[in-house]
Amino acid sequence: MRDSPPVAVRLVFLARLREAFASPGETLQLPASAPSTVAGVLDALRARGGAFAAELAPGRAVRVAVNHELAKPDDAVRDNDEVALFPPVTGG
Amino acid sequence: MRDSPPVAVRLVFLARLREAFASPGETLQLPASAPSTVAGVLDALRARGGAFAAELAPGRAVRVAVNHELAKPDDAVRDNDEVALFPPVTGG
Amino acid sequence: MEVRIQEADFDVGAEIAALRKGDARVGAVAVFVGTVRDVNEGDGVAAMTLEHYPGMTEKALQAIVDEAKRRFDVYAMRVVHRVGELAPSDQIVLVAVTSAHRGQAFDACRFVMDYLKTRAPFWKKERTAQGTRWVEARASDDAAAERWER
Amino acid sequence: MEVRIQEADFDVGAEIAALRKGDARVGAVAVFVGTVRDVNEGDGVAAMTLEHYPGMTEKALQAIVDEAKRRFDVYAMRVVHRVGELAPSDQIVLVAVTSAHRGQAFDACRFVMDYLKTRAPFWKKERTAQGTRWVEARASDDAAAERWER
Repeated sequence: MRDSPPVAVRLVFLARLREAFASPGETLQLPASAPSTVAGVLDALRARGGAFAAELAPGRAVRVAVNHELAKPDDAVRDNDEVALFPPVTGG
Repeated sequence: MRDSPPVAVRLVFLARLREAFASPGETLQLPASAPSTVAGVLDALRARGGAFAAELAPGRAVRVAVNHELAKPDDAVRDNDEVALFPPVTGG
Repeated sequence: MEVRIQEADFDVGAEIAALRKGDARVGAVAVFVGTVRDVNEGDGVAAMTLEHYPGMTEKALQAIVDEAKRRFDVYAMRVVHRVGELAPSDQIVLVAVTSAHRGQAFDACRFVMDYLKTRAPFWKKERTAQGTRWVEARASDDAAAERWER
Repeated sequence: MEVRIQEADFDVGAEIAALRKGDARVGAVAVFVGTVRDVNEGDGVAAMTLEHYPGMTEKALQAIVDEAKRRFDVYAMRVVHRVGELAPSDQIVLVAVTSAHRGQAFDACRFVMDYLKTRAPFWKKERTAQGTRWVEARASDDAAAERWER
């Protein structure tokens, strides 16, 4: 257990993930044991099992944006950040 | 002197060359001693001196088309061919 | 506006005219228009829905345009991307660039499209005779974007 | 007509629409428009005259289009080139290409422009404050065309 303050992020699910999770988003309270990173958020979601475990399984291509900027697994997330999860983009 | 039949080509002068030669073109009877090639035509014109010698001097960039196809110095010219002389193109 | 996201169609001629207007330095205009194909992955496409991520989309496109301006010697750029319901032959995206010379205009236009295809948050969902499906990203698009990193 | 030479101006939007018309296979349209710059080689350009070689010009442009169709996977192409008197900002040339995918459309469009710049018999004469002068060919245009030979 760590002493860092609690971190809650505003999740946004887009495109296929919005449909798979049957939700446009939610607020996620990161477990106190989880690192405050993009990877920590993904791990917390995978731990739920079901569609979350399936869609976010290692090897599935998932992109993450933190506050509208593309982010990598090690990038930090802070309290109240907007964290969006989506498949590789297909516009243009 | 050779026995080949006489060769006359229809010269077309374009752009800067039309102005330098003060003519849109003419019919040129190749000298019997001249090779029936693009180079032969250019040599015959250079031999006139003046603007022809200046504009067609070795090192000046001159393009030649025979019957509307870009041609090289060794390409043959035949009787009644249309032989156009012009500077490098600058369209587009 | 250099970047626009809209449901409405756009007029390519009018967009180009607006981009060029009043700038007689321009010698080259490179334009790309992406359109809905009636066949994808071998299946007939009856309709398409374009979803995006409001809030991020504008920023992502503007960042791509700004990067293109840093890399290439261009005067003006414009990106218009549609969202919502589209039919085959409909216009999806416009990228237009003005420059003094064609090489820079072509490069900047292609750069924007290659980055847009891999970094701008749009997703296509197709309706075919077999039902609806999300379009899968192409490895060739990643490769095209990576060419600019070398 | 895939190739046109004319004194009149052209309507980019209408040309693109005509090129795409009825072909829902198209997913990519690449377009280039060349325009008269008001400055060249450091001097102000008041007007320009475009001369060509009637009879050869159409054949040269068609040969370039045919070669592009052999090299690239494209559906339709159009080249329109103006001749006669032009002013700064006037449109000079249009090249438009349709394809299923953007890479082939961009490549074919750029190929046609690069070859046109070195192989199509057009010549520009500029009017500046110092009088009229024939525009000199650029070494960079030869280099651009030669890239396609490698």
